[in-house]
Amino acid sequence: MSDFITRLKNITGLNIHKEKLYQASLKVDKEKIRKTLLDLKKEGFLQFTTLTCIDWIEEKTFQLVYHLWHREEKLHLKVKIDIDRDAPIVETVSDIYIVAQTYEREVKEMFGVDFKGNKRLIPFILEDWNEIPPMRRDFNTREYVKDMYETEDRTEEIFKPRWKKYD
Amino acid sequence: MAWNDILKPLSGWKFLFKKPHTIRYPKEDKIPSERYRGIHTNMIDKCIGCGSCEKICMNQAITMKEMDVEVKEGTTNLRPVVDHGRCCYCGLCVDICPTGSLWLSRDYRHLSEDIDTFIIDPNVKEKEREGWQKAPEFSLIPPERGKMEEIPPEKRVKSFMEVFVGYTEPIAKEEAQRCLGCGLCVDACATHMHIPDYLKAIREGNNEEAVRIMFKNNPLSEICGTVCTHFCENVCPVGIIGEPVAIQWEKEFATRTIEDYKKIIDTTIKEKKERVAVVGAGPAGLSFAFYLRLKGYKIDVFEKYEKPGGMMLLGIPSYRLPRKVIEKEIKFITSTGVKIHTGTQIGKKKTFKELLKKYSAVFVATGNTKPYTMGIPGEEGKDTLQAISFLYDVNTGKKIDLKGKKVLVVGGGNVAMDAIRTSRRLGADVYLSYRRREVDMPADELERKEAKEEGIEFMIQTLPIEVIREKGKIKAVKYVPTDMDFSEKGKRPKPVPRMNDVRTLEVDIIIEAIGQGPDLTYLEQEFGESLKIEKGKPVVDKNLMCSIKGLFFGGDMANKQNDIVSAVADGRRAAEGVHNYLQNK
Amino acid sequence: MKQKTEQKKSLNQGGKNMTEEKSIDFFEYFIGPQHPGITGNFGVILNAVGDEIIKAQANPGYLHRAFEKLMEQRMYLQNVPLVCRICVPEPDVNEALYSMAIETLTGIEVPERAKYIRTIVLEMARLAAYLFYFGGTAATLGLYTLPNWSFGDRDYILDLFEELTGARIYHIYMQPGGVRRDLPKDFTKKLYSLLQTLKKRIKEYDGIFFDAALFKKRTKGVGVINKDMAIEYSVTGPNLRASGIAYDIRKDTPYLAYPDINFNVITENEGDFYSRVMVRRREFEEDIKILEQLIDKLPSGEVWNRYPMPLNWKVEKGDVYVKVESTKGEYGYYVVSDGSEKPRRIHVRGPSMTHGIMLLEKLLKGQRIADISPIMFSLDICPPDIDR
Amino acid sequence: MNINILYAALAPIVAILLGLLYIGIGRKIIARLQRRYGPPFYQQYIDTIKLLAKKTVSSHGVFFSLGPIMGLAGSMVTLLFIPFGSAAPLLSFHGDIILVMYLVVIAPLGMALGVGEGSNPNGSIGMARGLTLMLAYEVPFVLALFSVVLYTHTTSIAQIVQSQAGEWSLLKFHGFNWLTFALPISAIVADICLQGMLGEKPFDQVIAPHEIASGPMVEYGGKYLGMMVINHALHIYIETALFVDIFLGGGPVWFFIPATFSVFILSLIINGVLPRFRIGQALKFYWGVPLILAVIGIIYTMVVIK
Repeated sequence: MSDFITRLKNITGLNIHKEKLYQASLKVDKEKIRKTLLDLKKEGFLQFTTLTCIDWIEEKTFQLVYHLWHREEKLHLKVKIDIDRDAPIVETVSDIYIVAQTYEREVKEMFGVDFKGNKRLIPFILEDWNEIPPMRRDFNTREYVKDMYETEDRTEEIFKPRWKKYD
Repeated sequence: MAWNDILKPLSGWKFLFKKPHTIRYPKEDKIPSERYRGIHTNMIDKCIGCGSCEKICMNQAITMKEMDVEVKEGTTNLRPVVDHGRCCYCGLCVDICPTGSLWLSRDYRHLSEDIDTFIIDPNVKEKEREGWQKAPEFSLIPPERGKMEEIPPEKRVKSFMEVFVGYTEPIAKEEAQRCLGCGLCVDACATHMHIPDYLKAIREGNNEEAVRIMFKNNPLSEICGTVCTHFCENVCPVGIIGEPVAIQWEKEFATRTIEDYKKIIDTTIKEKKERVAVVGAGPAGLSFAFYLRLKGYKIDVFEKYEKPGGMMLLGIPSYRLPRKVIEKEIKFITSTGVKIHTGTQIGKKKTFKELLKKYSAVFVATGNTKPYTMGIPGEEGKDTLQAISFLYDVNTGKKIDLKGKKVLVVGGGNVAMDAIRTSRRLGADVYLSYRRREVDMPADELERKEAKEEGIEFMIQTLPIEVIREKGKIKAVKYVPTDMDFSEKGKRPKPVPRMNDVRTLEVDIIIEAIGQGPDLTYLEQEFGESLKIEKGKPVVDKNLMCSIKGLFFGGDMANKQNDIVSAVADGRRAAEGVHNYLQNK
Repeated sequence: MKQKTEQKKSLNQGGKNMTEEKSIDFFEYFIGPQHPGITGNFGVILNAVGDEIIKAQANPGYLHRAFEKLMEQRMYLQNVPLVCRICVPEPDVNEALYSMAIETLTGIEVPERAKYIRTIVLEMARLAAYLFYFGGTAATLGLYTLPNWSFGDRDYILDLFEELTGARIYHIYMQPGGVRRDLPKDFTKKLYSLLQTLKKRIKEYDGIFFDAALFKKRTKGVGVINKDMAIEYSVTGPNLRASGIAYDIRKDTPYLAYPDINFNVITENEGDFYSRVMVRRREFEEDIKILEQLIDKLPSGEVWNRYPMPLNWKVEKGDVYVKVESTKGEYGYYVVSDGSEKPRRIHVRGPSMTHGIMLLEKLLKGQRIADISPIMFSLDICPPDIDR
Repeated sequence: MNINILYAALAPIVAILLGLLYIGIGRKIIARLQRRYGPPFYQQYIDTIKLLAKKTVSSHGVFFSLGPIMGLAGSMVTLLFIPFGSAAPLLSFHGDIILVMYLVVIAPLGMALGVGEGSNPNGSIGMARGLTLMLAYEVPFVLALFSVVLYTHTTSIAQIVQSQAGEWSLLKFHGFNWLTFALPISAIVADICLQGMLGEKPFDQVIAPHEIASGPMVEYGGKYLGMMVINHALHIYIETALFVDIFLGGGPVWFFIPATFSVFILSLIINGVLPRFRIGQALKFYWGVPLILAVIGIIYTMVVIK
């Protein structure tokens, strides 16, 4: 696996870090994602495993992680890009990996990240959704549930220190 | 397509007369397995109401509700009530429950049209059809506390250096993780220090915040971290399954990381005109002075001895409480503007009445200075020492040589422990006589263990009856073994001496450490009948004010616990009391 | 969510929508979310001309429970009872994956015995899931005898699960560091005798279903996924093996006790409905062999390595992707920790996300209405893990 | 009072009770095959009474409501032509076998009318399948009947029954007069067609729960569903009775009920262990082997008569 990573580094010129288990990670610029994935597909990363979005709200970025799998070399590669949280637009990879279409649909819906060029960014799971995309960190589920279903939220009560009476 | 394949499916009909594998409920019933996770059951008497189940429950299915139960020490009247509409039957509450009172039964059926009946108060006293139960080896709370480095006994008996080195940061953080955050310790602590809060600060690496939280309730935190009766650890629910959280050592760790408290604790003071006098610069007096000073009053502390610190300084040997710790704390307290007049004994040159005239209020915390004696024949003499005066002599630097001498210490409290270990350090062979069993000893378990390690012989269940003297010097002690009488329930067992089995032990010196009481002679002389005294202690109200207006009592002389932390608590309470009194005057 | 259901219903009542704009007259046909031919709450919107489908559109979202969001708000241990609910027929892979991810992040070692016990649980779950699959597939073809048999046999596995873990479906048995309890008395004996029974039972299934002429007639050549298509659509698991590609995570990147176990990777060549069923049917026997080996090799010792008190447990900063071979394909968890008491992000990669949306839509095109449910079932789509 | 009116009133009730009983016992037997205990044999009565007692919430128009009634009426009329064992039917004349073939179709057609009004695609598909299936099994079935008519030289069901009659008693069995023995090939064809008529697997495409969610029944509820269940029970009785009358006829009344039940059980045995055909496959199947067999049956009959 390590040999393959060095070879891959030489061919593509990408800075790949080997990590635990069968994984390696790679950070590229937002603009280069299409080129990188095209290169990697040529190198034999045929399986598009999944696409994850992580909301780093403190740093005002969304991190997109493209998970690719090389069947022969047994390498799971995480390609990470950072995009601006306020203008989340990135180019689609659904023409490179056809299944990415579904994952992009999901990320668009859950995080509001726009994928330029994806032909099918229609609503996926949610419908008639008027709030901010729900998987963003600033979407407060407890508030939403309170308004929607009039249930009580006891989190504060549970973790309220009982010894406040001694203050 | 073979003919065989067309006809083969008919082979299924051979099951026509075989026994089906379904069950005809309710004619037949299936008993769930022994580990089945069914409906909650709680042994309400065993439950201590710590609320860990409520915290671990991911669905908020468990609510702690106040119930009509007997509240013993270290328990609350809260008991879990389970909403089975929300429960997911994961059993995490069972696995975290420190007492093992909560378990899941094998029952799983509950049918009702009323939603409220699904909220079940699991109140069961007898076990029946137990399902998922707590297995001690799979308890979610780590049972062992973080280990602390310790100087070996052979080395430590030779000097008065501190026995414990203290926690290092990683261990302290790990240890602080074991806290359940139940707050039972806060109830138990005399000063109600917010223990879970500062443990949280410690595990987050924020020691300054931790110390700030401590000083809200206890200005002698470092001293309490070093020597304390730690009622908090005694009630800690983690102690039921293993060793309790090392709250005292955590406190010691956090305070020792701070060089100067002045830098981190906000001590800006709005000055007030009133002046308040404090008699006795012990823990009670110092904490009183600190908190009242923070409220803006001008404080004068009068101390009989040359150095402030009271019993902490004079009674506790330096291998347990290093002197620099006391100096650090007192330096911080005086830096707020508290004035300490050392070498000024009230009652002799100045009287209490004078103080009352000069000051708006007077707080008296002179402690227990009058030792009790055994009252046995041959007791009086120069070589029968009182533990407090003995320790006082040692701690003030008086040279006492006990090398090669045989010392008998009588008693089982912490003072006795100090006496035996100090004598041991001075080179004596030490025996300890205690009339009850070892488990009944008021002294710390840790101290007992260390004393044994240091080579001190424990004579458990023995009672000295006579001191044999030769030419005025002690030669031997006659003593008898005792039996325990458990007839009085709820109280400590009574020792019954076996008078026909008299034994003798050759000793050179006897040190009595059987307790002490307050010395109220000066007060009685001055105030006479107007000062109410019961059982040798002045009667005080909830503000700690006695029957004379403006005169407050606190510390060992007014409470029953006779330890530092209660004294500190008294000081804080009295400060509140004095403040209230002066505001409403 | 409620609104959505109502809306869908009203559309459904509208029924035959002859659209006038289009040149071809087709009618819109809704399958699901409440439909006996569907594996759970999942819908497919079909445009059909007569009996032939010209366009299919997967319509998930009826079972969206926002687990990924919920997990961000719970402490690490509190997620253990939550993750198993992601996929109902095979919940244990979720527990195993979540535990493995946390172990990889924190570096907690798993005792050897716990690894074996976990593998036993996973393989038992695989048998149970396959029995579920056989029954479901037979039912979509109209044979209701097999589901009754196989669900009954599955119950014997569930009985053992109950004995081992205290629950029948949501076991909540694995936790970071190992498993929650040791094996009960005589468990391996009982398991062994059950395996012998199952070996006989699968032969009886053969007679009524797998060898039956009508079954072959219905399934051969239906819903073909050829090799190229399988790779293009990132198909994993038994569906990929049915297309002739020998790929099994248990063999390629072995986890838990699999490195010590000998087993064959089963493949079929056609890639059609029949191959997909038969791959699983043959794997069923292979799994029985794996379980027998596991029982033989089971070491003794501890079953759990302690982690810090769960209420105050902070996991080191980092991210990790772990995966296992489930009956449905590659199941993966991507856990991102920011060093606090709660996970930053847990992404669940269910195999149904790839199989259930684009692949299904592609396969359904041109099929008959009668073949919709069988094709869906043959792919072993588990809608709960699409929605999460 | 005319005895005929009594007959007309009693026949449907007996037929419905018998049909429901057959379904109930059939469920029990299938349950045993599937390694279950199954519901009690009288479950079907309870269900039917419950359904009839229910309010019908939704309706999609007049024909929607009329459909089940038409179906039920058609079945009841058919019943008047079916002999109950050797007992003669209420109405009997030459050519009634042809009339029955028409009347049997009324029920599905009535249903088609109602279901079509309901405009649920599942129902429509189910009905379309039903009519296609009818097309499939009618052809060989009519050919099989044709050979019977050829053989017995009569088009009256009562006379066909009479032609098989012999001396019957508890001790003596004279079943050798059955047309089954005279025309075995036609009997087999008719039984295969009966499987389709009864809608048992592999020919249950009409209701196919996993494909079209119970097809025609999908929109109906309450009383209408109850009527459909009754209609189904009547159908089971009529079709098994028709088969028994034609191929196993001539026996006394006490023999008739076990005979019809046996025919029903025979179809259940196949139903229990087979999946279903796709509708196209079913059509191909019926127009394949059974059709050829039916033709062979006719040729055989012609040979036998000569």
